[in-house]
Amino acid sequence: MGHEITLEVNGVAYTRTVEPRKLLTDFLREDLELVGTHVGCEHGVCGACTVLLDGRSARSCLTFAVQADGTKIVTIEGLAQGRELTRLQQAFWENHGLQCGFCTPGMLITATELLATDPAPTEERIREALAGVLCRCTGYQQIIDAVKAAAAGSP
Amino acid sequence: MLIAGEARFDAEPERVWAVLLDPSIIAQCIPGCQELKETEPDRFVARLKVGVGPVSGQYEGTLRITEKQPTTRYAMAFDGQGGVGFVRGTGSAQLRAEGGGTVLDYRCEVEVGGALASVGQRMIEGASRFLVNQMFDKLRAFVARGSAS
Amino acid sequence: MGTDAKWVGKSLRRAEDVRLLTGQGSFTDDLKFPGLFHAAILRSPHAHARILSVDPSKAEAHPGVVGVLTGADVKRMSKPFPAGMPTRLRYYSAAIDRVRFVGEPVAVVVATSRYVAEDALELVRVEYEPLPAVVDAERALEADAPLLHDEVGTNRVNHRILEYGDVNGAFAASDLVVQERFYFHRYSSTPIETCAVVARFDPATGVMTLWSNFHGPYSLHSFVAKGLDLPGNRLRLITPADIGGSFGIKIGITTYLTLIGLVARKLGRVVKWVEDRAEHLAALSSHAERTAYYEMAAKSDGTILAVRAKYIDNNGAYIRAPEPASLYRTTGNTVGPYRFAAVRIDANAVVTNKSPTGPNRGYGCQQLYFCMERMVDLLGRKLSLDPAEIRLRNLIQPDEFPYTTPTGGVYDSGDYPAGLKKALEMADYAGLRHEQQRARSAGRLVGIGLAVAVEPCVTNMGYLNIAFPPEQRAALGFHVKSGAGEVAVLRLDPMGQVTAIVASAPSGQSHDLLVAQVVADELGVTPEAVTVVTEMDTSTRVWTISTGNYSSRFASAGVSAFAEAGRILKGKILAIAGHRLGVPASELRTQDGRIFRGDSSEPLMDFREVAGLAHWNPNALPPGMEPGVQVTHLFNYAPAKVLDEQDRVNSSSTYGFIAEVVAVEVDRDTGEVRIGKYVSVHDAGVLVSPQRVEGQVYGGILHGVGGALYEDMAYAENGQFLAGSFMDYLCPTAMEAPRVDIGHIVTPSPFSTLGTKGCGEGSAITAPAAIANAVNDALAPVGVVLNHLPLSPSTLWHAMRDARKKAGRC
Amino acid sequence: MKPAPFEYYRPRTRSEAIELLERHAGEAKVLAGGQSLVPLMNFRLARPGRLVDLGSIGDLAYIREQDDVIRIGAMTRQAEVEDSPLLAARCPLLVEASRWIGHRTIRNRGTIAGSLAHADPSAEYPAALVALDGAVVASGPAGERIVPVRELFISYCMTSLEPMELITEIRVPAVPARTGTAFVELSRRHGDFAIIGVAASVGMDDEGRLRDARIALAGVGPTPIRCSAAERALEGQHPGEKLLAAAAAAAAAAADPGDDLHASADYRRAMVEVFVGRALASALSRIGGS
Repeated sequence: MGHEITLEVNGVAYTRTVEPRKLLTDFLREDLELVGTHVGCEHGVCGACTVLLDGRSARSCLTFAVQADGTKIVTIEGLAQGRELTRLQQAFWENHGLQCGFCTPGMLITATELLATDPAPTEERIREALAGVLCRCTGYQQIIDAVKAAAAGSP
Repeated sequence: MLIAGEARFDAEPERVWAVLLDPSIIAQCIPGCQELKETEPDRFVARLKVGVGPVSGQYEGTLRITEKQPTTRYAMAFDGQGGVGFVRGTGSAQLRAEGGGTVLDYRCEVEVGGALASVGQRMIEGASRFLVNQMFDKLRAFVARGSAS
Repeated sequence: MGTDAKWVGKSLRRAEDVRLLTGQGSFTDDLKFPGLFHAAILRSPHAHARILSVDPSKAEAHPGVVGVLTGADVKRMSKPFPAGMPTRLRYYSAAIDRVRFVGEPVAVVVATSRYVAEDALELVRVEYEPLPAVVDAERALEADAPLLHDEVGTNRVNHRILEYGDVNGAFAASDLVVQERFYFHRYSSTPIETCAVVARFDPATGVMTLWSNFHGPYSLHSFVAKGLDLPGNRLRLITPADIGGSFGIKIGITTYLTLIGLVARKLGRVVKWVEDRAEHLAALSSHAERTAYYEMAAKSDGTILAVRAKYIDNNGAYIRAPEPASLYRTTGNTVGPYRFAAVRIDANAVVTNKSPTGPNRGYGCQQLYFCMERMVDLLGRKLSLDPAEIRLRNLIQPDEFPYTTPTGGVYDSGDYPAGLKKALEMADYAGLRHEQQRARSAGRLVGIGLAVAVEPCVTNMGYLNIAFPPEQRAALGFHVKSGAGEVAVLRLDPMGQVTAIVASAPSGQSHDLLVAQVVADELGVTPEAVTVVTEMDTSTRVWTISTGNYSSRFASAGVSAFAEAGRILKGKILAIAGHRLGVPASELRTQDGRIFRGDSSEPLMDFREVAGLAHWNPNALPPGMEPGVQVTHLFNYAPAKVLDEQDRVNSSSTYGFIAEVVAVEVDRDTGEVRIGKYVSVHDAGVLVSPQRVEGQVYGGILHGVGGALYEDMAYAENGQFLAGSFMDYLCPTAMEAPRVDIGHIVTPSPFSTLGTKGCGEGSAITAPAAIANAVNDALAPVGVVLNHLPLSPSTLWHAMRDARKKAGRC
Repeated sequence: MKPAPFEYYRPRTRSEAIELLERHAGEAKVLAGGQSLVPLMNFRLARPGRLVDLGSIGDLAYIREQDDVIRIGAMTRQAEVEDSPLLAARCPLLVEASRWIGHRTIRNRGTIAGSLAHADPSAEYPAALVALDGAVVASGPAGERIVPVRELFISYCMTSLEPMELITEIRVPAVPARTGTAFVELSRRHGDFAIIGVAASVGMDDEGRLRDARIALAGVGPTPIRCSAAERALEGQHPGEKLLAAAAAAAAAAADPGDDLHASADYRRAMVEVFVGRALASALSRIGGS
């Protein structure tokens, strides 16, 4: 039943044996003990489980770990370089872009992808991108402001 | 949820009636029916594997014929439990001769529960109609076969 | 309040953010346990059915399964939960012989993984005999309605008629009476983190340890202990540092603390259960939906004289503590910000075949203000008075504080007219009305909605007694309640560093930061120098019956507790230093962790020396002084008094104020509502961190927007739950969120230590009213009045079509 | 909410995939992007015994044009459709429809063929391709066959594909000269399933008369619905408010909606009229001069 998979997560190579039905979210959290990726709905709506899969954002709850064989994944744990927060993380910190912090992995990964493709997005664009991640604390305003600030910040 | 409509058969009501009440035929016409066993007169237990598009499930349940007026009317009650919910309901069929054939008016009151209802409600009505049509298509084929023979 | 506050009032960054931004948070599901097994819960697909049999044998035999807990075990191992009202209703953590709502737990399977546990759920055979279900509270009150609890004999499980002032006289003296029926639907704040429980029972000591994201413990520790049939000191509830939101919803976890505790005890294993989203939506909690009948008596100049209201709350299948408090939690602030002196409330708690209810951001306020603010608009419309004008005519005036309401509330401070005027000004109300005129003449449906409200903060436990009629309350041995407190623990360690221990189980509201700011000001250190501990553990922390994270408590009661603890600690530091230096303590001051005399800038000692002395050389302390430097301080609001014989109670401790102006446009073709402008003015007293307050306001507004326009925990007539996923339960996204302009006015509370009030429930209590008023204003030209929620496009379109048809007929 | 167990296969070639489908006919399901299937599996509403993952078949992701026909490989992600300059120029309706699918993160994984094979009548691509008179290449043990998209959908989430068949390519005619297209949609929230969606394409001849109008609806029946009566009403006419209203009314008559939690059948039908009007107006405004 088990399939052996090899993948790179946050720059570290892993080889593990997984049952086909194991969701990538559970694989990251349980098998790799990377619990920064959160589970919020397991049906692809809330976005808390979003990771970068080969550079593009993906719902880890709608991906089986076996599908990730041979891919490169970045999770929230892999955003900061060492202890240095990214500009986006810094902007979230300064703008109160998080309250409980549970949707934060999804927000950061989604906004990271957005800023990589559009370094100076309009507010509408930011809202559209963030619409794929649900937040119940912030009303989104301070998150949007944080993404704007990160976009405007000097490189 | 009410599913109602009419089905037309190219055979006289007597023939349609015989097909409708033949458990071996019914078993072949109920979509996904894997087993239909008569436990006592007009009472059946059934095992179904129903699939509509990607949605599929195993159900175990019972079917009771609650009313029989030969060649004109019958009614039944059914219920089934599966891993993600249940289906239960009542149905009635009224038969009348028309132009050498038979018109069957049916009304099904179907209740669906559990995840099927709470997650799948968007698809249930469409799926149920599809299954009912599928069943009548098969029945029609049996009726036609009988008429031909 | 601290005029020399250096840190209070500043918007600082939170220390805890760094761990959350880098994926290093510590949420319950992140904790590691050796020998852990995983639970999945079998739930009823029926709204109402008798359980004829439960056969777990096939599931028990499934590879990987450790065992199964059924209703029979629950009945054997536990006791029914206590209720905060007189009732015979029996409520257990799982169904015993009857299921009463879709999603009710029927059995628990424990296995090596959640995957396997879910496989085995399908193997538990349950035979049900379906019963007729009832989902509508008014229908449930009819004589021939299906009865949920035979032992109770009626679906109306709690009923009180509360009358304050001369209601009949006021109605007799009025020039007009407005009457209306309202329906406030069921929705829930659905935190993104669902519930999680890990249970371990130690048979040797008899101690049950439950790790979870419960933000209690307050009075519900006893509730869980009773459910588990354990003495209180054998129940240890632990909450890790991070909770992924709650908004009151996770108070519903209490029955699962019990259920998972029971299965861990039965199987002798460490068991984890993580609620999935389907379980959360179908079975956790929401506020009670309310059908209400209102009558408002007024003079022709718009002066409101009295209100008569009947609340019919739909509490779902069981009354789970603190319910039926949604009926009573707002007692003291029933009149809102208005001056009228007579009120009659006919309060009804009704059980139906829906999931049980509980606190949901605003707890009772969103229902109250939706009805009240709609009534004020309807009255204004009848009198051709502008919504702003009629409100200004009825607001309590600034010179009337502290203001005692007819229902017993004691509003601490406020300037309601200034708050409303500020909101009107920020929104350019006159300009908006002008724009509306122009839009209307172009055939567009543009509306402006107002809502004002008093935001109650820090529940006075005393209000819970209202559920009992006076004759029962008079009986000997009746459990009389009062008080609204919070606890603070503060200490200097032997190295002189400050640690603050918070027992309030924060779920994103920045308690850590507020404590650091307040303590920094009181002690004369920097906020970064204060280490704040937020993990909760009922066996090792100091806590009180009201300790927890609810009713917008922290900025009010928590901040007061820490400010006072800081003062006490500082007093001790100075006393030690004074004793050592031979200087009167009154001549000493602290700054940057050092001690100075008078205005001198020459430090005489530092905290490290004081702490060293107190810890290492206690015999050198002033005579009679306790060794060490630590304070445990229990703060309590004195005005949080017991309920009186006339059912009057000051149900909260500090009272904020909210005024909102919303402009919307309704698409005539589609019924879609677009929010154009949203202005929200708050009086939360002294602000410790304005940025945090704004965060609460934005969040509260979006819960209200979601409730007013999108979210609906919908049930079918037969009791089937229809909103079982986030595909159908529609939490607003960043695209639906309005941009909000926030304004503050500050009237310091005379009751709290620093003049602070709470603001956590915030605009969640006003947004549904403001939006409904705006939508009604927009639809006035087409003859539509809507007094029910949610205002979905389909609903609006049907209303407009029906109005057209009606107009065509006339 | 964990999926039931299944066997997993990851073929490297099309033929290997078809072989697997043939061997496990009726039991195996194709996993393309998984953005519709996996949620159903997590709820255990779908429980295929075997999954054939197309993710490692190298030659299924492409967008190219050949003889005025755009060919899109089955595993082309929705985000790639959205971003394609070729499609923006030669088939803008597909680009516009893509933006209505879920969210970008969903579109990063979701594939165009997956969306068609899933056949959700509320989905965007089925309606768009019905309006565009697209076709799919279905590959099976007996080889390839071309299935016009209008013959692909038979009921709610059901296609006319055989269990051992696989969509390998989508073919769409490039937008002809002097033709405008539009995709409009009404949904409760951004990214939600369509309450109703309209795909429209309309051409104009040198005399300013409408030619070859094509309208398809999402969300108002068990399959996408092509509005032939509305299209006939437009043919050869000069555009005008009255004409568009008549076409919109004819389209509404073709709709066969049901009630659900979010919208009544009456509302949906009325919205068909509103949104067909909007789609046509938008498509007309986009008819280029050349």
